[in-house]
Amino acid sequence: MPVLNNVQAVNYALMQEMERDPSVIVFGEDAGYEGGVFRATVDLQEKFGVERCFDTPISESGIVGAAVGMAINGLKPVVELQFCGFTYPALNQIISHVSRMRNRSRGRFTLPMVIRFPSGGGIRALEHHSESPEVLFAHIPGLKVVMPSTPYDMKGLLIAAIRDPDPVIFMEPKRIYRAFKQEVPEEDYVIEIGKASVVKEGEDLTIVTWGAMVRDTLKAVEEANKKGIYPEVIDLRTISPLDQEAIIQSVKKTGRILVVQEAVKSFGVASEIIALVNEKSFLHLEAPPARVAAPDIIVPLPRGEQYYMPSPDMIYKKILEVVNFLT
Amino acid sequence: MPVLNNVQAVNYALMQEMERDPSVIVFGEDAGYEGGVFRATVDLQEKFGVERCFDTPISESGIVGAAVGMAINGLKPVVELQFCGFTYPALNQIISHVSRMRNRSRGRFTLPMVIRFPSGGGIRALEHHSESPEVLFAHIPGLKVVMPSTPYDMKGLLIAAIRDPDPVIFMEPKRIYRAFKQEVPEEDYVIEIGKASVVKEGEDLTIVTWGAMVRDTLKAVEEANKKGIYPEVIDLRTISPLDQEAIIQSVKKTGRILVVQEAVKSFGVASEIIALVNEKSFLHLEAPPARVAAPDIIVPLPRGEQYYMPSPDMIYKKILEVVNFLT
Amino acid sequence: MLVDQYNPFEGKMLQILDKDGNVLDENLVPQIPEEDLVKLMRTMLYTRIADRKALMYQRQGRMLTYAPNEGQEACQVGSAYALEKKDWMAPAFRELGAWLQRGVDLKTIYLYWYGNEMGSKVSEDIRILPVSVPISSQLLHAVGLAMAAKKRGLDEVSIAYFGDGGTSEGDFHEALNLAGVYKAATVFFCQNNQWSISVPKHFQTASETFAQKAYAYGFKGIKVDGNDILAVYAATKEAIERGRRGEGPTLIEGYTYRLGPHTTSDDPTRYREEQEVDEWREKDPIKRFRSYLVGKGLWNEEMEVQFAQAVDEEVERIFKEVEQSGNTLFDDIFKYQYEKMTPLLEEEYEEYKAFFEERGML
Amino acid sequence: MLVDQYNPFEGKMLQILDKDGNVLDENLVPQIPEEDLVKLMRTMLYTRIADRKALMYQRQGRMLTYAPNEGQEACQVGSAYALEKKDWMAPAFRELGAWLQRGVDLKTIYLYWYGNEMGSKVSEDIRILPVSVPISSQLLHAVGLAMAAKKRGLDEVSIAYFGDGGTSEGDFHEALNLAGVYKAATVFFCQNNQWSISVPKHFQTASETFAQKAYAYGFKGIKVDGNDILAVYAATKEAIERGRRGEGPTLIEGYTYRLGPHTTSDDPTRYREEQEVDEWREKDPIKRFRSYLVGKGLWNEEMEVQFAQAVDEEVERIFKEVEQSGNTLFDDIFKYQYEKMTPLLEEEYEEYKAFFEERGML
Amino acid sequence: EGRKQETVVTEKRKVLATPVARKMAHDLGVDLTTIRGTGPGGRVMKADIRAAAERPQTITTVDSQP
Ligand SMILES: Cc1ncc(C[n+]2csc(CCOP(=O)(O)OP(=O)(O)O)c2C)c(N)n1
Ligand SMILES: Cc1ncc(C[n+]2csc(CCOP(=O)(O)OP(=O)(O)O)c2C)c(N)n1
Ligand SMILES: [Mg+2]
Ligand SMILES: [Mg+2]
Ligand SMILES: [Mg+2]
Repeated sequence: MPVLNNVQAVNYALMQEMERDPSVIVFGEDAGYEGGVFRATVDLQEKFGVERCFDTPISESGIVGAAVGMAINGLKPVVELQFCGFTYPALNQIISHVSRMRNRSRGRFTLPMVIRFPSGGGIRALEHHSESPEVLFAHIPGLKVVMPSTPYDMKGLLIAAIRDPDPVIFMEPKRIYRAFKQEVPEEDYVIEIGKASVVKEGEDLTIVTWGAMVRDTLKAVEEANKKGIYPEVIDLRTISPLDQEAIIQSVKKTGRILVVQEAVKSFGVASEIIALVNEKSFLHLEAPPARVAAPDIIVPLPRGEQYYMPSPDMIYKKILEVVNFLT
Repeated sequence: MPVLNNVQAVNYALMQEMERDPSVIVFGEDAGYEGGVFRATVDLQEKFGVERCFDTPISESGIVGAAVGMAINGLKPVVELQFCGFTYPALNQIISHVSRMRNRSRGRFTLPMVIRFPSGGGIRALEHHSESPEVLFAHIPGLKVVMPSTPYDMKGLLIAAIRDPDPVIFMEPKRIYRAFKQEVPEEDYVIEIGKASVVKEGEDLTIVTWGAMVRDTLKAVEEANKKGIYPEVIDLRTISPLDQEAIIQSVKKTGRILVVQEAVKSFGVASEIIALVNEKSFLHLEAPPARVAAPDIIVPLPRGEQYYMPSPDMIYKKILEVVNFLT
Repeated sequence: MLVDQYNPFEGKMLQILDKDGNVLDENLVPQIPEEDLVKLMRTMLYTRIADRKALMYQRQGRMLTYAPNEGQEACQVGSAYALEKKDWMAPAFRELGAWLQRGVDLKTIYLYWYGNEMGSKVSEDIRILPVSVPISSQLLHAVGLAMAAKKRGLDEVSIAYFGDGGTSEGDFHEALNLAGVYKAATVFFCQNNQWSISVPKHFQTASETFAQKAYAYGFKGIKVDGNDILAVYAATKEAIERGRRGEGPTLIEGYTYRLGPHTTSDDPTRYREEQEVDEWREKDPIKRFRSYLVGKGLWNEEMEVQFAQAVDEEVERIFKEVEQSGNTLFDDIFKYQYEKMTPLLEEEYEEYKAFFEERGML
Repeated sequence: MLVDQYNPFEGKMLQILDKDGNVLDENLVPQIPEEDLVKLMRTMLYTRIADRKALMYQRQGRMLTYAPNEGQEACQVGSAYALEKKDWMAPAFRELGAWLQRGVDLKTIYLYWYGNEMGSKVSEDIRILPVSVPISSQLLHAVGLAMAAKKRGLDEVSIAYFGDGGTSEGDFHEALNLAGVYKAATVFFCQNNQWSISVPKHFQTASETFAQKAYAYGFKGIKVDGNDILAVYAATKEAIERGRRGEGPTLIEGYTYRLGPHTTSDDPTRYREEQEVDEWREKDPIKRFRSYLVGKGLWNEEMEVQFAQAVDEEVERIFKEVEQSGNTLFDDIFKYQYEKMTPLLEEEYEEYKAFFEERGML
Repeated sequence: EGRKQETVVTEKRKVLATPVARKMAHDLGVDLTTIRGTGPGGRVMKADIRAAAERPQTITTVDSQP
């Protein structure tokens, strides 16, 4: 079995799906000849030719808008937007068309397309390269929003996203693109979109998190374990639709919940999870549902980023707070 | 005292501020000669000349981006985007620049500008004319988001927004532009941004809402009153920053909260309010915090809108549910 | 080629019929079978009648917002006539004539303006995208349609419609730029009807013409008299053929006029002179084509009266059907969000359904 | 006017010095005091040294991502020299030369690339906007700056910098279109350095030149040899004067080359031939200007050695200061979100402060 | 005349308790407003409720004033 890191898993999934399905095409800024600034699309052009993997002008709205037309006319575009912060010029196409074409046309025109981009901070990058905009997409009906955190999930979810008959926003936590490797099966497999994974079982509280924060959470959990505290950790994997069942079932067991997100705190994904828990498992709550998130400020440049990114230490502190809350 | 409806109050505020402060300028699509498709900017061009109130090309990113430059160079632009659904092409300028210029330049360049637009549904309009995108703005650090619901508040908050040294997203619930009139003082006055208003005192539960839903909520509350139930109703007026104090204080008194929003349910403003209440007044909660919102679907065209818009009847039903919980 | 002969930078505009329907240059008259000439006339008339009636129904409070297209029939019918069945159309929202020429039934179109979602569901065998309200966003879809065709080895061409105001949006630029780079077989049809709601065209751009904007993208543009259906057809036909031959995109500026209000919510007397409207009435595309056909002995008053009366009745009948169609089905507003409802959506669906059922609203 | 003489549609490019520094046409040589000629040389050299050192520091792991501008010194220094103090500059992110010519101290610039927020705080008396990373978004700010000046009765001009790739964005279009409509005194300076990261310029647009794109907006564009500082200056100067006289915007395409990598994260050998780089090295803007000055007796090797040595030391010293500047202050990341922290932010500030204080991190 | 019957008038008093505790009180038929919480800040703890449930109801709401 190949041992791959996250970005290699993306590449692997693309490679296999392009092989399997000639209607899959890949494009974006520097995504063709160069293989992407993170090398996620490397070798695809060489292997499948310039018609199926190609470079585009710097034109995010154009990339997404053209993909809409292509998806209608028989292709399955998997487009790369270069960074999370450069998805914004494409938001009009995404919100006004990508999410709506099926509904608008009463099912006649559907958009089997994927919009991929590296997301999140922690790579000491320039401004706009460290954004966590997942909630902006999650709020939009008609979209699905996915963010895997391991090479295994990356491959299985990307294949699922490409095969999904509906558009999928596929966010890749760039901080862990190369952070670790994992065995990834050669055969093609699919991880169901909308299913979270319990990455660690526990009794004392439920921690829900996703993307790069999964690893930081697990570090904090290790510390907690040393103190005899056993959190259950849920890696969302899909942000929209939320896996309600997984979350609620766990909270019913533990009575306590902490949501860890890299995005700024207010009006984020964590809030929705807490609202949901309130609606579905209120009477099981033994402590106030809590959040660890970035403060409500613009992501600082690298020399200030350490004050911004939620850290294992911060998560650990919050775990204690939630667990020690008396009822 | 003039008796004005909401859109007249907008016009009145603009008129007075332009009179008072020559650096205030107003522009947008059809906002000049014609006075805006809703007549919010009517008579301004005639009164203050074409340099201070003018039409623009159909170019939302351009409108907002140019306003950024103007604000840096000594003006106070108040721009109109024609409809909520046409704010999306401007999101890149709003998220990447409007919200950040002060921080990026460490306070050297500031943006005293206002982005106004009619928001929400219920006017039997075409697609994209009925959006409630407030959470997309509220999640962005560096922005303030305001949505008044009465002519009095409209004037006071718009004046406050124009005088605010920072950018304000000013959302006007178009459904109630002409729904009712109110006495509006002639003198100029300011309503503090970030302050909610308790529009109805009560003991039995707290209802938080904003924009056009305030009126529908009050209708439901009237019904509830007939049954001896007395909700406290908070009109947020400002969505970001949230008036935590007003909300928490009320929940501590009532022990119950219902949030009513016109936007789709998931990942919306209501979720944040519920998360906040959990963090700040958890032990006071006697019932699960609840939401009335639109379902997670694309706003239907007019002949389906009745199934989408939260109605007084739905709010009333939810009031009973919350009040009767475990008692 | 016309696109070379009529360089917009030289102030040229392609015109074949003058405003009285006289042929200006016989060499330019495109080859159209007589039968089709009559059909084009009928479609223009049908468009005009259905348009006026829609406006009337709206004034009677029976139709919702409607965007009239009186005056732009030649632009729409003439250009759409140049398409083959396999070609794609990406309209904006004022394209009644193009929809009808493309074969969409009026009931569907009326349903849309009646506020019923089924109005966006065009029958499977007609290649037309739904109405696109966000200005110029549909241009990119047209480019994508053509790019996909090329990649799949199909010789399908796409056409996108938009207005003079539409040229100001970033998406206009990105679409034309991409089409240029990838040599997409897309015809960009700009209906320059002189106004964007209340804003006159010279406030949209300082460019002398809209057609010349093509040259910023490495391809050609041509300005045509948009009230002359023969000119419109000739230019579009050439553009489509070039696209089909792999010669890339073309920008066509149809110089025309919106005789009615922007939409039924608009009062044009607030921003433009009656005199301007009168001048353009003189250049009416139907009047002009009628004279031409009458001159050729293909049309006469009797035919017109008879046809108009029949259409009148048909349109009335269709509209009554539309009125009886009632509301969008409750199920339908949930059903098309995704191929399969998400569990959350399913829950909401059940909750809302119960709510409305309880109240006898379903 | 140059802008008329050098019509980009006719394939013309303004060049005053050939690649060996010989004057091609004495009539074109702009009036620049000798003292200033030497200053320009010094600024270009200073730019080159500071640029190379930044790259070196980065390779040593002492600097973060850096976007080199070797090869583009003439475009930047020459155009910025044409500005007056009251004029505004809206840079992208590769404008080291322009920043220095404008009078920004190297320490500030280095701080930015060092990842310290204070690098965006330019001293109050220099009219330059912070680095703008989202491609072409800053063009609109430049237009707004000029529009505001006009409305306030000031004769300030603005200049915006962007790359060949920058012309593909919707914001490029909207900016040029607005500038045309409002006759904003904005100079759009496109540094066509042939590449957008790994994508060659002919994948950005099918347009023959970037300069000709101006004609889509009703104003003029000119292509200049971007490695010829005299040509760059002459064209920019004219554009600024025209802007100041109320004659509106100009688009300038500086035809140049990025000799280094896109940024320090980029490996250009993956996508371009060494030979291409070598050819462009021959056209080095500094080499060329040096020959010109040497020919005029204004510059010699000794001066250069001496100057370079002094700059070398100065830059080293400055960078050490930067290295000692440490992290962004904790307070500062909260302080500038709004004029006054919101109550919520205040709370978060206190919470985080306590957290980091507890851990000795403040 | 003489000693009044021992009664306590309960006003609608706000109680601090977690949802779990509230549920427990509900299930055990304990009126939370009658319990003095022993948790932080007067929070009514599950233990308090359990204790209250185990001891006989000494506190009742008043039906009529003497
Ligand atoms: C992105 C966007 N902005 C604004 C609008 C509102 N709007 C609808 S039609 C219109 C004018 C369009 O003018 P033009 O493109 O000339 O087309 P016409 O209406 O004349 O056919 C405007 C501004 C919109 N639909 N989409
Ligand atoms: C909106 C946006 N999309 C993508 C990027 C990523 N990006 C940074 S530089 C660059 C290439 C820019 O090329 P060009 O405009 O020619 O300028 P150059 O780098 O050559 O100076 C890209 C794609 C970005 N910064 N902003
Ligand atoms: Mg128009
Ligand atoms: Mg755009
Ligand atoms: Mg470049």
